[in-house]
Amino acid sequence: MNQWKNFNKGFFRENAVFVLYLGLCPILGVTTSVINGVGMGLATTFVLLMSNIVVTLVKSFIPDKVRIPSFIVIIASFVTIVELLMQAYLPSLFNELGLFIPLIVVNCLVLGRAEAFASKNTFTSSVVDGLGMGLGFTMALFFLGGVREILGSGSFLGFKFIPGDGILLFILAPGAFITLGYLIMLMNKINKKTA
Amino acid sequence: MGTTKEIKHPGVITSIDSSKIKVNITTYSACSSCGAKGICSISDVKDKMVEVSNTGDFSVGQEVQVILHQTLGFKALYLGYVQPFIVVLITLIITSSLTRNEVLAGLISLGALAPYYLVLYFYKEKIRNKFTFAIKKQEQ
Amino acid sequence: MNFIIIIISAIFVNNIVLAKFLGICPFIGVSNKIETAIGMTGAVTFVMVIATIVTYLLQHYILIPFSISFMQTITFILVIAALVQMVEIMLKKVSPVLYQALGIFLPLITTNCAVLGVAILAVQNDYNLIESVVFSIANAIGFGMALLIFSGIREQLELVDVPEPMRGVPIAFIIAGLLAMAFMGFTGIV
Amino acid sequence: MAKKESSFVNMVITLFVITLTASIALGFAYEFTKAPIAVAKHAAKMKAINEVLPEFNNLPNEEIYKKAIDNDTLYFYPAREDNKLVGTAIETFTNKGFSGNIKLMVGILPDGSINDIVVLEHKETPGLGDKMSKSKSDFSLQFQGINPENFDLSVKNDGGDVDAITASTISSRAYCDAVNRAYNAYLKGGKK
Amino acid sequence: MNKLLTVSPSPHIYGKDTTPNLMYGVIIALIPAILASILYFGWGSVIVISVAVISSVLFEFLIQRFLLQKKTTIQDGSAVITGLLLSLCLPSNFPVSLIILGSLFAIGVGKLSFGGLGNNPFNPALVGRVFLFISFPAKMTSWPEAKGFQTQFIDASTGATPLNIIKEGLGKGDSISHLMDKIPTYQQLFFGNMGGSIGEVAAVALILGLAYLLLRKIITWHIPVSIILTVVIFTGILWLVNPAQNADPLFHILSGGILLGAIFMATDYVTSPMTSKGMILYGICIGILTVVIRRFGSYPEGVQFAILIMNGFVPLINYYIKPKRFGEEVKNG
Amino acid sequence: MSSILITILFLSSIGIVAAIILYLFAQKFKVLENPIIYDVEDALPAANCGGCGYPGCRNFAEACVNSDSLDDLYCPVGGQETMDIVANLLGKEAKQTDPRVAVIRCSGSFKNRPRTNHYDGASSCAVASALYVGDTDCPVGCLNMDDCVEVCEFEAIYMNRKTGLPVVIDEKCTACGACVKACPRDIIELRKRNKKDRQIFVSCINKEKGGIATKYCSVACIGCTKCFKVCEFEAIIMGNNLAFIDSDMCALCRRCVPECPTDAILEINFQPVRTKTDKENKTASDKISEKVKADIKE
Amino acid sequence: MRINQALKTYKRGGIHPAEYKLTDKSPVQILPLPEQVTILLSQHIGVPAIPVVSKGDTVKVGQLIGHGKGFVSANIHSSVSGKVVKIDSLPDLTGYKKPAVVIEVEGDEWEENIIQSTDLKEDITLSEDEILEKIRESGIVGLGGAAFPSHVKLILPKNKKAEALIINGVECEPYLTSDHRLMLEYGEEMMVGIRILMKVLNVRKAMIGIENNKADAIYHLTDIASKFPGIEVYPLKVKYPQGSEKQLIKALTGREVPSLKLPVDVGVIVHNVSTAYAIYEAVQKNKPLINRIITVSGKSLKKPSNFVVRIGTPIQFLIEAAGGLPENTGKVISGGLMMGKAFNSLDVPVIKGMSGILVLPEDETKRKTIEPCIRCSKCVTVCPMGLEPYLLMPLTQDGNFYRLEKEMVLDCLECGSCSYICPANRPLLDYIRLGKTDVNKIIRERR
Ligand SMILES: Cc1cc2nc3c(=O)[nH]c(=O)nc-3n(C[C@H](O)[C@H](O)[C@H](O)COP(=O)(O)O)c2cc1C
Ligand SMILES: Cc1cc2nc3c(=O)[nH]c(=O)nc-3n(C[C@H](O)[C@H](O)[C@H](O)COP(=O)(O)O)c2cc1C
Ligand SMILES: Cc1cc2nc3c(=O)[nH]c(=O)nc-3n(C[C@H](O)[C@H](O)[C@H](O)COP(=O)(O)O)c2cc1C
Ligand SMILES: Cc1cc2nc3c(=O)[nH]c(=O)nc-3n(C[C@H](O)[C@H](O)[C@H](O)CO)c2cc1C
Ligand code: SF4
Ligand code: SF4
Ligand code: SF4
Ligand code: SF4
Ligand code: FES
Repeated sequence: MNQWKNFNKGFFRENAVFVLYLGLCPILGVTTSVINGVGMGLATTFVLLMSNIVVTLVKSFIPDKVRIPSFIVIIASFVTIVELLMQAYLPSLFNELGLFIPLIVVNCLVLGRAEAFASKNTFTSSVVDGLGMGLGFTMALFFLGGVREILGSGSFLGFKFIPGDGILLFILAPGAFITLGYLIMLMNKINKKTA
Repeated sequence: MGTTKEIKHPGVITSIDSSKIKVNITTYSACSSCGAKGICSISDVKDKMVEVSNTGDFSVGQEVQVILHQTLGFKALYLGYVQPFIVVLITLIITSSLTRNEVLAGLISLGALAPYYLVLYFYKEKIRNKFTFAIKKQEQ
Repeated sequence: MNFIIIIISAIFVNNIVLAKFLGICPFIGVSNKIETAIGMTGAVTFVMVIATIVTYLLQHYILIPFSISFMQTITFILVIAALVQMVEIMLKKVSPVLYQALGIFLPLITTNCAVLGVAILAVQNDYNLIESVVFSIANAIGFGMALLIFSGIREQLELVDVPEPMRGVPIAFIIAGLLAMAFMGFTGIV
Repeated sequence: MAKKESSFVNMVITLFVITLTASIALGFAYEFTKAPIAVAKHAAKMKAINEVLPEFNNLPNEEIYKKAIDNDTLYFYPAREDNKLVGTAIETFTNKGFSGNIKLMVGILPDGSINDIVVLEHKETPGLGDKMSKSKSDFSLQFQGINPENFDLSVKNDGGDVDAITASTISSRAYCDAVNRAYNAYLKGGKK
Repeated sequence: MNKLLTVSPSPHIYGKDTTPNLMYGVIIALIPAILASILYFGWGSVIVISVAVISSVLFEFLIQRFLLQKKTTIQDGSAVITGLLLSLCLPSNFPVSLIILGSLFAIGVGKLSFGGLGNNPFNPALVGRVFLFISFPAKMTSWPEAKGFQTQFIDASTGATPLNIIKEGLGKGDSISHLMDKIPTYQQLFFGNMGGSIGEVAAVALILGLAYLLLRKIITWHIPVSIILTVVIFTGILWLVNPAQNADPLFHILSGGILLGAIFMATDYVTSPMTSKGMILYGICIGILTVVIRRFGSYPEGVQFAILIMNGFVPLINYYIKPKRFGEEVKNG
Repeated sequence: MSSILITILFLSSIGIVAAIILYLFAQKFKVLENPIIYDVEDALPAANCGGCGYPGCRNFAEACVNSDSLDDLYCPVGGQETMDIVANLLGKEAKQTDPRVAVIRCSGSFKNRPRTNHYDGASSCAVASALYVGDTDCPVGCLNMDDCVEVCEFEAIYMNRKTGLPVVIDEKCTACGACVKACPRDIIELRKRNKKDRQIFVSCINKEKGGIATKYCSVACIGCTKCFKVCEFEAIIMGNNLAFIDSDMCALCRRCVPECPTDAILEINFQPVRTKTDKENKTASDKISEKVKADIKE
Repeated sequence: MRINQALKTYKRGGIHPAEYKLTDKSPVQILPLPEQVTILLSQHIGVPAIPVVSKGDTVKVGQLIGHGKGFVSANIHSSVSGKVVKIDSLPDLTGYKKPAVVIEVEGDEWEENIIQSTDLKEDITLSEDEILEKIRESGIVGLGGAAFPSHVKLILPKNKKAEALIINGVECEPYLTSDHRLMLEYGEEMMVGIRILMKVLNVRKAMIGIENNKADAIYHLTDIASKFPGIEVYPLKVKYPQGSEKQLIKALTGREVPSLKLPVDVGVIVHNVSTAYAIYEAVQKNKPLINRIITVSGKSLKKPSNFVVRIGTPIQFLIEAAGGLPENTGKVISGGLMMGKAFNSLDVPVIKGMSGILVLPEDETKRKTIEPCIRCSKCVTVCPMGLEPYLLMPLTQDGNFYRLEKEMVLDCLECGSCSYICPANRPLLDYIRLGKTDVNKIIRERR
């Protein structure tokens, strides 16, 4: 298996957000700025990667019937670890992301990858897959956060380059939906062209 | 196909005996195009069997449409979710105002589900008679 | 009065979908039929209420007393998942026909992040048991209302000619955005 | 991939082992982060107390006391320099904000004058109401050093002495309300 | 016979109404309001209106032509209405760049994303207006006073709208009777001599427009009348119950955007229900929501939100409320 | 340390309880879905076009898995190749089905059929056909209002605006049959696909007697039986003043083509051999096939 | 001259197109015989008649040439005397070919039993059954447009009883005046026809509904009605499609015929004035339906007139009689502007159901470009049946037949009010008609 292809699949071709429409809640909820978006993306990537690793390691010991509960426990443990670490060392980011950190548990992306990929593939592929998917997710959050931050507060990564307040709507809830709508449209167009 | 008064579902006949036909409901065709298929449910046990009374001329493995009236769908929803919800809610309100003890109230109200389902169990036959599915051959 | 505030807040002001961004996947993905939207609301209400009661008890009588609230995430998700399954088993056992009818009627996406989210929010808001229950009902109604409006608009759009690249998910998000914008009018009502 | 047979025993055992491992891992993670979290939790508040009060060398959040005044409970953080009270930081709030509650930390000196105020929490509109934060405008500077005894803590529109934020009278009024609440509480026995 | 006959299914004649006709009818009905706004706000109003109209039409043209690559439909007049109505609910000192941004949002997001005229579920002008209102609240809430051409528009002193005065006053605990002294008289309210968006101030001009629309049968009475009646009844009840806290119905009708909204915006064909029963329900809900937002919400004005929210419900109204079918009424003769 | 102990105790007990519940649950219900359905589904083209007679690819996959033989099952979009893969997956035999392609059996282009009136109604073949004969006097010919074009999900038909006849792009056509259903005049036929997409057929379905038919269309089949007589493969069937060439029998010998006095027989994708007739139709039909080629290259 | 009393009408929907009653003052002229007539064997709703003559036969005026077999069918009679030259399939006004008998006209020889005198014969001597048989034999079909065999309507289902007869003199379509002239010129005969119908149906009451723009007819008929007990004339407000029987019943009796039900279900039977006249002639004079009054009109026509025309006369012949086809003709229509069918060729014969021929100039007939629906709800407001045309059209295009059926598409009268009013020029009715056909098809399949 060509690992690059594998990576690219998760990162771009089957991008969780733009193509599969998975894990939409955090995507909308935390992207008021690039930092928040990327923070969330990396947190998710970490959980995705770690759970993929653990799942491919233990997959052969787990009976079929308790597969999914076991995966949930594994994922939830990593989520809790991320939660605790963030609380301890990045408290302000943790406050911003709020509810959405525990919700990584129910992000279909994570469980979906564990179930559909890691439980069937080799260690390396699973790592690559987890990285690809996770970074693809992070990229989506980065773009959405970027657009919203630029339009909404006239700054990028906290650096303000347009004086004044920006277009408030874009950091509020409606802006999240609208921006994501247009981003998906763009992505559709790009995908169609390259396909 | 827009709105109809009937809900239709494709299914496959898995067994037939003198009076009953068992049909295995196939998952939504909308799901089949979804990228997350097969992983969207917490459990991987897909139990979607329907029993229909045997009205003749069907064979095992045949593709059929299982038909349910929309009103029955809502009725099922009512019995399966809305009514127990009301039972829980009422027990909760009563017990918590009587006992002023949250643990007790919470546990009792959840426990109220048990008698509810027991009652439902006694009405099993009645329900069975009410909820009738029909099957029809696949339109070609 | 407190209850009214909780209800209005959860349905209109802080609508779970339009303002809190929870349960977006079913919101965008579930069939765009009006009837299904109504059905979903009924099922979600039940599941949310049951989940809220259990998680409330867990949080206040186990996690907090033993000071292991950091276990919230993992226990909540496990308990909710198990609970939903148990109800289904029970239903199936009690009346197989009923269960079958439901299976045909609804795509049972009853465990989504909205359920977990509401359970956690109820805890975060320091509600007592009754308040938590009211909160979860109101959120379910808010979810249902958003879903209903949404399915209506999408059903209407099916009859017109939406530009090709916007069709499907992108236009759904635009609608959600404009709806969220309209709902901002309720700011400050509670 | 060969799937493992599901039998009662192995199901229970697997799940048990997994939860066991998970809980051990979590337990340790918790122990490990316990202290930093506790620090982080109070950091914001400590920072605010530091900002609104003059130098002190006690640990105000360990001497915290609360006072219920007119049904509202406010938290008081007394600050002492060598056991001498140099000021009290009061965590106060208002629900008259433009959208939702506003929480402030008000630092009051023993003579009853206001030392400084910082905003802890608010949901006001960015670009309007949020100008009450120190980082966004000079609105809060006008409170520094005044004594409410001879300064009417209400906006000029309402006949008071406070210059409201342009286009955000409501937020300004709410701000005053919160400060007033703190001050009243301070007078009515919060002063220790 | 050398020429070919034309064949088509029946009917073989058509009424005179065409889409552009109706749209231009609405524009004509808006003329009194436009004139009134120019009278009261002078150049500011002229600039706001022309910028909004031109940019709306231009965006419609550019997007249809270059992004959608479709036939352009600017000649049907709907983009002009969108621009006009957007401008009529802006303050006269609103920055030009933001007006252009608002038009872009109204036309681009509110209308053409859905495919243009007839497809949009939300009223584009209101989408634009609410977008601006939420994005630039400070600029959207500084109202130059109505001073006509005498004052320079750039430096017009800003004053609050009557609704603002009430909302604020109540917020700090004043009573209505006390506040009534601060707001314009009913006569001023009626003729529009007060602060506010350029198009909403002159009740009389809007009522003239309504008369024209009704006479030409461009709209029916159902929506405007049900909105206005609901507001009167609802505020009337509040007022009777507690006159110290609630302004009287006449004040509510004449101040703010209720008339503009009820006559021109709630009636937008595309985003309102199809049956008269539906229209009345829609109107009643708009009325109630408006008062709820005005009285209990943070914003002094609620019509724009009320209409947009109800726009969302319109497909449901159309789905559940059907015209009375012929034959439903079982015999009575 | 005690919190670690509690954690362990608590979580482990949840784990055990969950396992027990799941066990009971699993006991009650068995997996009914045959996982191979997924594999079959993956092999299908996912067009969900219904050409196979099932509502979607998924249902077709199930039908394949659940039926004893694949004889009655055929995915026109994926073609024989796909069926072979499916058969392979399931360990069943796939019936060898000839691939098919749609052809338009009408040559009544603008030049060949004089227009007798002008239609000004809704642009839909179905509407016009229900209303009247159409803008020529031919009661069975193409109405050129694109019903078939609109219904094709594969963009395999386009309307040649110069001739007023739809053209099938052979390479794109999957023989799903949607156009056949859509055409109110039953002009479109699914015929066996030949090498290089060659095709010989009578491009007319008019059953009027010759004299009447040629009055409104110069390329109508007049039922003269000349082609019938010359065919050595018994591929031509006569009936109701109309010749029909059975695509399963036709050997593509081209013998019948020059026989037809009205040029009603079309040959598609052959090298042009005949230039002797200068009738518009002949050249038109060649042009059509060349035009198709040009279009595909674009 | 208009009548100023409280006018009855129906409430829901309706439009008021310009009236253009150019010929309401032109007395009916008898058109000379053409050289050849083409009599279609299917001029009515139902099973086509079976020819009972063969090529070469000579026939007389009024001789049976097509036998209507089956419950819903009607006899066809020769309208001229002469020789049968052809029995073949010939295009009707849709252009599709239908069986027809072509007769070359020779003289004007009538069947002996037909009373040709124009004297009024008032007393009704035949019994109910005899009358019914007479009507059936004479091939009378509804002349109001639908051409439904009249005797079928008169045979009531066993458990139903008619309480009133309604006579439809509304003629709400623009241009048409044939009924109007008939009421003025043959009022008494028509009244006798109504009495005959009342006798067959065993009802005491007959109501003639006439729109207010035909005041002279209202006065005239009110005058003579006093001589005919039980018959009353009701002036109606001018509104299209008041002539549709459901709307007329509503206007006159306040009753609504339920969806998919017949007028008998509310105890009424509706007949057109011309039908009543044709029944008079059939019963009292033994004259089968061989001619009718047709309005030939149009603004550009030289001599718009009302003609009595033999069935089977070529349209071309009528147009010549009215001054010839004007240069700028775009459309020629059979029937009214709202419901009529356009001719694709003028080589088509007159049939029983044809009440008018309208010649329209090119510029008036062009349809305008279709624009997107602006959801103005005008079509909903205007639909007399309370349907939602704006919805029915895309549902048809989508092929969503279940929803179409639920939205009651089958109730559509095909009155065209919706297409008329639509500001976006949408061909609503074109598609709704298709939708009706499709829904009927699935309903039939369901059985
Ligand atoms: C979107 C929006 C947000 C607003 N946010 C605030 C706010 O955060 N704080 C506030 O006091 N007023 C807010 N307002 C209210 C207006 O600015 C209001 O006109 C103002 O409070 C009264 O004007 P004044 O302060 O100039 O007297 C907002 C208004 C809008 C439209
Ligand atoms: C299939 C069919 C059956 C009918 N059966 C009866 C009937 O049994 N009795 C009756 O009085 N009219 C019957 N009618 C006549 C209709 O009620 C109606 O009078 C006729 O179609 C002409 O009306 P219109 O021109 O308003 O459409 C029937 C019509 C149709 C099309
Ligand atoms: C839209 C519409 C308009 C009609 N207008 C007339 C009319 O103006 N005059 C008339 O006699 N019949 C009219 N009819 C036909 C009547 O409904 C009905 O068929 C006729 O009066 C029955 O009488 P008959 O069977 O004698 O023709 C109309 C039908 C429809 C559907
Ligand atoms: C009575 C009437 C009211 C209208 N009101 C509005 C309006 O409030 N906002 C707007 O953008 N367009 C309005 N239009 C124009 C047009 O309908 C609108 O641009 C469509 O919503 C675009 O699809 C109106 C048109 C009419 C006929
Ligand atoms: S041309 Fe016809 S048969 Fe071929 S793919 Fe298109 S619709 Fe299907
Ligand atoms: S082939 Fe049939 S469907 Fe296609 S354009 Fe011709 S008539 Fe219409
Ligand atoms: S044609 Fe049909 S849908 Fe249109 S107005 Fe008439 S009855 Fe209504
Ligand atoms: S009249 Fe035309 S534009 Fe108006 S709603 Fe009906 S179809 Fe749409
Ligand atoms: S429902 Fe929230 S992430 Fe999917």
